[in-house]
Amino acid sequence: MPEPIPLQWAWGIVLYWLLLAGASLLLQRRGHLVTSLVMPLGALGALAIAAVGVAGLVLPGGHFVLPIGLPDLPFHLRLDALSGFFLVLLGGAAFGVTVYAVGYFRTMAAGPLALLSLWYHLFLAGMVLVLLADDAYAFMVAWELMALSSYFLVTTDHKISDIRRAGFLYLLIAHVGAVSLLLCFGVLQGGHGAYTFDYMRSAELTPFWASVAFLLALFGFGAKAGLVPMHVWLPEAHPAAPSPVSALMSGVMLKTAIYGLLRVTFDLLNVQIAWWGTLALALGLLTALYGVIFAAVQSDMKRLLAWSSIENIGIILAGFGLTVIFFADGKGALAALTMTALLYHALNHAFFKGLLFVGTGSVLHSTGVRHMGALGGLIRRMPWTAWLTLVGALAIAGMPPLNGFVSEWLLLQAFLLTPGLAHNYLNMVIPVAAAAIAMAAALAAYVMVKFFGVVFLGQPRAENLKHAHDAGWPERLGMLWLAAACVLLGLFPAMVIDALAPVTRLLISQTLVNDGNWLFLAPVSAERASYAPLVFLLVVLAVLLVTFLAVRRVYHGRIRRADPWDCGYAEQDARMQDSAEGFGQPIRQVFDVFMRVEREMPDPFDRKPHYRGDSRDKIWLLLYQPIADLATWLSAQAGRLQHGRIQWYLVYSFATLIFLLVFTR
Amino acid sequence: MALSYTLQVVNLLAALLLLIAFAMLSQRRIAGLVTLFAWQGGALAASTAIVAWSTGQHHLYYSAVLTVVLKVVAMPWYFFRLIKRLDVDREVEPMINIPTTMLIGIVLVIFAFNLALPISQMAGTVTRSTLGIAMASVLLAFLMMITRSKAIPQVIGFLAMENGLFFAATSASYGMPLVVEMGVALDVLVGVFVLGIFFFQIRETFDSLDLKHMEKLKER
Amino acid sequence: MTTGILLQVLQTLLAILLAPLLMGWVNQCRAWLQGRSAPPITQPYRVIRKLFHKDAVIAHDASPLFRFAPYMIFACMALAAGIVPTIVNDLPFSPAADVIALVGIFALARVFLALAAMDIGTSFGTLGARREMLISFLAEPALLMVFFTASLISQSTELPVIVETLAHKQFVIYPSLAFAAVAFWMVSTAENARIPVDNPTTHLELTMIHEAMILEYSARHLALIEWAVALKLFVYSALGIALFLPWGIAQAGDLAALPLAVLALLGKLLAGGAGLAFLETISAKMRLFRAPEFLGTAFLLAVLGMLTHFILEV
Amino acid sequence: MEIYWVLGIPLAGGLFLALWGNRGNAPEINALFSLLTLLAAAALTARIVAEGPIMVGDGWFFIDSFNVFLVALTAFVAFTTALFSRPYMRIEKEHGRLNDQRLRLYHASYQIFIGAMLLALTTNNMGILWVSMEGATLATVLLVSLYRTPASLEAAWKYFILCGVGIAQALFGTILLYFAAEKVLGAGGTALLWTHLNGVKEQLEPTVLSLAFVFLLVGYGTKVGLAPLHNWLPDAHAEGPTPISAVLSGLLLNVALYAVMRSKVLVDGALGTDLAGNLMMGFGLLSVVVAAFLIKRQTDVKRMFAYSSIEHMGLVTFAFGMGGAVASFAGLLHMTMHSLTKSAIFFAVGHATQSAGTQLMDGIRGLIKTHPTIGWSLMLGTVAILGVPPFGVFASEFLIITTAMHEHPWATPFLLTALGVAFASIFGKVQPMVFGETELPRLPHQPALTPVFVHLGLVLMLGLFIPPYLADWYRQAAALLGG
Repeated sequence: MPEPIPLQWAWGIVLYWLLLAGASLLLQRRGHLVTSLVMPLGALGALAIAAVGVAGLVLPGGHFVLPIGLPDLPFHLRLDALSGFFLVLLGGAAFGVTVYAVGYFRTMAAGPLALLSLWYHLFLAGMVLVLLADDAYAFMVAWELMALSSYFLVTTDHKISDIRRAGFLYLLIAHVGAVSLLLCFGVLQGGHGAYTFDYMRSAELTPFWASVAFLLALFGFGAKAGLVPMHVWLPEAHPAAPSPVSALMSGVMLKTAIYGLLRVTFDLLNVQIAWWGTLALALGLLTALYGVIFAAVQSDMKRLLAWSSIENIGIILAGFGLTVIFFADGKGALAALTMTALLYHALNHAFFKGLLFVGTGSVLHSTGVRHMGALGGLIRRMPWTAWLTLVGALAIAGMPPLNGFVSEWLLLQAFLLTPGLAHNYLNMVIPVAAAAIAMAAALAAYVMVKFFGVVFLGQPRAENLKHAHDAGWPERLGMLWLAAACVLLGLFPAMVIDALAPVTRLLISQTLVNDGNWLFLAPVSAERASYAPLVFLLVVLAVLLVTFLAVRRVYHGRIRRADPWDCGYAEQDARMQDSAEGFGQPIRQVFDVFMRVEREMPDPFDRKPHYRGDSRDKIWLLLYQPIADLATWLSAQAGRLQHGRIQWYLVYSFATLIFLLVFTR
Repeated sequence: MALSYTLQVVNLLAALLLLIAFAMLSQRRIAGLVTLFAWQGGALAASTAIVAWSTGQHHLYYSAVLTVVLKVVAMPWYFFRLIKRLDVDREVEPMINIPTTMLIGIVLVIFAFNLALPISQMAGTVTRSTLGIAMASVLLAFLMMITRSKAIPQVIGFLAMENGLFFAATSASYGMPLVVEMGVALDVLVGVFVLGIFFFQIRETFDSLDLKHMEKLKER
Repeated sequence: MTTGILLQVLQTLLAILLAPLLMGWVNQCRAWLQGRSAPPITQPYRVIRKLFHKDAVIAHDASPLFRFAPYMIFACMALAAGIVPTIVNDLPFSPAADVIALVGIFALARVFLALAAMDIGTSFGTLGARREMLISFLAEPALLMVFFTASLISQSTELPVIVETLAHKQFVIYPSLAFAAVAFWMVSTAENARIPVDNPTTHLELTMIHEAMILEYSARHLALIEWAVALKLFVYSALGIALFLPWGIAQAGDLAALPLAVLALLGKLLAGGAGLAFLETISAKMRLFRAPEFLGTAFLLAVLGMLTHFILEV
Repeated sequence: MEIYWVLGIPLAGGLFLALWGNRGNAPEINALFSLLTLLAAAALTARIVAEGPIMVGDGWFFIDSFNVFLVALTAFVAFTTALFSRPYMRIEKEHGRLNDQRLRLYHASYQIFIGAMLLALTTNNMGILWVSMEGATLATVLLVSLYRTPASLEAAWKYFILCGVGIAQALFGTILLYFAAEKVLGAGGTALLWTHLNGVKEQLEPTVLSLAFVFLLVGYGTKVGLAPLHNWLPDAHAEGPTPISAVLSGLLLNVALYAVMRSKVLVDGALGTDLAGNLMMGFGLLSVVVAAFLIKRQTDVKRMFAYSSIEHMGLVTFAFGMGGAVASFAGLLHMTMHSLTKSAIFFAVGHATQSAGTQLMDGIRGLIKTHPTIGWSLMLGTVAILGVPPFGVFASEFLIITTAMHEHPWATPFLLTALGVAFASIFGKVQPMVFGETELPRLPHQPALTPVFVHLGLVLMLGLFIPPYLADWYRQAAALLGG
């Protein structure tokens, strides 16, 4: 077999990153070298990985075996279209983020910086290995390496107890998920104890065991992806991490879970059952709505973004559910459409969420504030950050002609094409699902207006914002890269979809036919639906230009600056703007049932009144608290065994002896 | 026919062993316990010797001698000294009251006999029927360890269990290989000395040998 | 093709020019119904012209976003007007954006308006923005569902195709469209800041939504926004027409039908305007937190429409 | 012959150190003897790897790949522990917790203990096996009570009595074994030789052996620390000096389990049913679950890791109980990994407790700040023992859990729960010890963390790459265990 070149490159880059990790460990004393040398090199690696991914999409995938791993189970690596696609996603997002990180971490102390760079590169390497692994052991090792390194990244600032708690919660849920993945692989290998994916592909599972495997996978990967109700760690952990890391975790790491789900469901399992899809769809929609509702009531900007990540994962998962439904129902074309949509959305989310997180990073860096109540008006102090973030915000809010709109458009198209499914109840479910998706999208717009408006617009809510400084050049470059990706992905959907074709062909042996051309995107037929963002954009620009010139002509263009009018109210000041809580208040009012609101009411005689309304989700109380209590109770019961009296211990062993003697006769 | 006489003697001794075991269960005074223990050792040694004589298993003589030296002479003497030195010889109420203990004991004996029945059938030794008794005395010693709340009685129970084991070895298969018997004896000896050191340590730390003081380590 | 482009431009311009007239007509009708003496139907034109001649007054620290927004909003509305078939049915531009994109365009305009409102950082601006987004997050999906019902019937999300199916295929009664129509009316009142959701004529802090957002605007910016508002009303009416009474819209290619189409359009607009005015007059403005319920109802009706389609018409 | 060296050196060392007393260089001598033992063990291992199983001293000693790997492991951990105990015991003495004659006792019995374990591993005679197990117990009893605190005395007492009683059951089991054997092999010494028994195991009387196995399992299981016979273990680990805790949970438990396995092989042969396997699976599962829930309520760090030892021993027992090539392989691997990791953890914990002056976890905070090396080794050790890759513990857990999933799916929920609870408890308690703010003082001596890093390095390596000869070695051993 000829050695697959791209795969070797990928492995080479992994080693290269490991090397960088080791190097940064040696640079404990020289912080500036880490930022000025190691991280840029790491960024190049990311770019190279993206290139490898492209190669994996176009070239025939290859695989080879490394001499490490278990004796009977060396590491198998494999590069196919699916992993190729996710490599592109990883590389593309990671490049921008790492470039950004070069500037972001410049001011960090040398020792922690070295450790951070160590874990950072291990994290990247781990994620790449997850995508390349072709046997259960390699996959699990990479998976946990990813989790562990990201845990250490999250707890970079471990002096703060909340961050420690967040990290703990994160690693715990990640580990439980990992164990269930382990069980899933145990099922998948179906008897003949071989753990390479090749064997699993060939293993014949009964529907029952297949379902068990799927459920275990859904649980395991869902725990990593932040699927409701396993999402509790996400809004804690993502904000806790340094912003570039949050960007990677939200943008890329969550997608590895999607990758795993696709890999297991469509590649390793050789039977797909419709109700899996229904389940996934339901969970996805729940997650989407839940996430966006809570995003709307957050007042910590990174937490808000974390919740919005949950929402996007929900949308992706809904797409996944539809794919399974259609595929199990033999509607290949539709399955291709939805799968394209979900992959597209995953790609988009990697970029705009990365962009938004690093944007908040810059704000955090120059103001030191995460709470939106103490921000505002930054568009004047830090225009670069503001405008680039605006691109991200519009994109994630699903505004044409940016990329967020395309994927949602595709998904909605899928809903419209559904009639005539085998199961009648599905035909009933689909419209409701469509409605839910639409509502989530609309709420996302709400969230983003709140986010951008409160942080960047209006009056500065605190004094220290007066001397906030804009991001430095590496940051700007990083953000530019991500923003450019958002725009381009939005403008050339037809090309992206062609690039996605190999993935869908690999998984469901069907590709999405584009009835249009490179300019027009027409998923099924031009008659049904079509969308041409480029034309769209050009026309908008044209109209803008015309209007502008026209106005210029008819209008003399004198402008007078004055105080804001505000219905003639004189003592207008920054404290009178909506705070983050205020902006979220209508949503809180509407969706009160889901939330547990902690309020701090101001005292009427307070000169500088302060109001705080913190909305937490009830799932913690409803689901996790009981579990914890149960565990405590059980351990209390177990504690009774150990009550210190030796006679009782003797009684135990005596009883055991007698019992066994009776039992064995 | 001589063999049957010896056999009867052996069985008699076995019965004596069991009797002593019960006596130990009901004995309240520590000194009394030690005496009983010595008697048990004696019975054990005697039966071993007789079996050795009757079956010509000469290595059994050694173990008989060993038993006499260790369990009839050395240890009782040692224990008496301990009791004097630590002066702990007074009535001790066991955790469970005596009659109940007795009842449990009876049940155990029946259980042990049932357990030993199938095995002793296939035993090739003349003394097979005593295997049940051996097992019973082991279990009774165990029961005694459970019911006693003082250090020394517990240890005596432990040694009584050792006696039961020896008896089992003798009755089931004319004893273990000599090396093993030696080793076991050595262990028992060392164990007792270690215990001796222990008693003093415990005594000087808790100024009593009552196990009630030693229930601090627990889950709270 | 050239004729197509010509018609496209023509129709768009027509929409842009006619829009204030519709607004004027509605105001007139309302005045009549309320027994007031009506302003002339051309009043909106005058207002816009007046505004264009004033000096712009802008708050000190207004960001570029603030000044850019009005153009953006106007452009979006113009674009929307370009998509919706009013008199002719073949629009070379419409394949570039289907109904879903249309919703996207409205959303884009709305987001820019809200952001601009928050830019100055006045209490009213943020208040208006918040309320606007609250209204929209229910109105937008409802609108989408309305479109979905139509596109499920016509198996397409292309407006021309929908109109084609509804107007020129054989006549069928679609119960689902009844639900959709009601929902559409509710949504459009909300989206166009009309009674009962909002009152375009008041500046009362407690109730205003749309007006609160544009308080800081003046002169040309305000003019553009007002025009955009009128345009929006026009587009919505055109949409309603296209979806629920599309008869008369000229089929692709036959120019002969054009004059008739224009007449039909005018007739429908007059009727529609009057109807809107009537409904506004008989209904009262509702409390702000009734609005979500109102729109929630609209949303549910739209979904019901889809369901009925699946139950009765598949 | 290496074997005599392997057994002779520690015993000689014990005697020598007993006489030599605690001169200034006693710790070094202790380490030196351990090193010699290690060398001898290495030589023995090399020979076995070269020549395969050998029988020495007309059948009194039998070394095959199963026990030689345990011999190597034991000698290795014994050596590293001796290295660790050098500075540790010095610091203890400076803190005035120990005096010279106690240190003499410590060093002497340390060697004796190692010797006893090696004897237990290498002997071919089930009786001698019993004797040396008891010997190992006796050697450590006084070490557990080395500090003479009430708690340590209590712990030692429980250790002695419970293990003594347990081991007595084992003796009864051995007697029954002999009883069954001498009908086949005839009376005399050879009837207890494992090789001979193994040769004729099919002919051994089933009823007797099943009975014998019960006694043996209860007996040796007490020393393995299987629930519900485990009660002595946490006390002994928590109260004894840390090096002893390290070797107790790192080595003694292995040796006890080794004894159980030797008997299991015979019983399986005789019965032909998987009674023994089922019993072991039951005990293993029970231990895993009970230990996991007990871990949750610990406040004392050494006690917590003691319970974690119970949990892992339960896991190994479960694996061996499942039987089969993969599971046995995994069990052996897990034994190794657990010994290395757990002893490493105890080293780190030892220094942590010394610097904090308490074993209570609330008193130990922010190690990373004052002692980065201790902090990181504790953190990494914990992560490793919790079965997070790429550390080797995960390799074995991977095999065990996946095998369990398709052979005994009913067991997996318990495993899942237990692992989850254990993870939550241990990690949740260790994290604040390592991270966060602190005001702990620095240690007077430089802590000896080389052993820790050597161990963790090995564990890491074995997680990613198991050398072929080692793998073969495990495979042969697994085959011996009826894989």
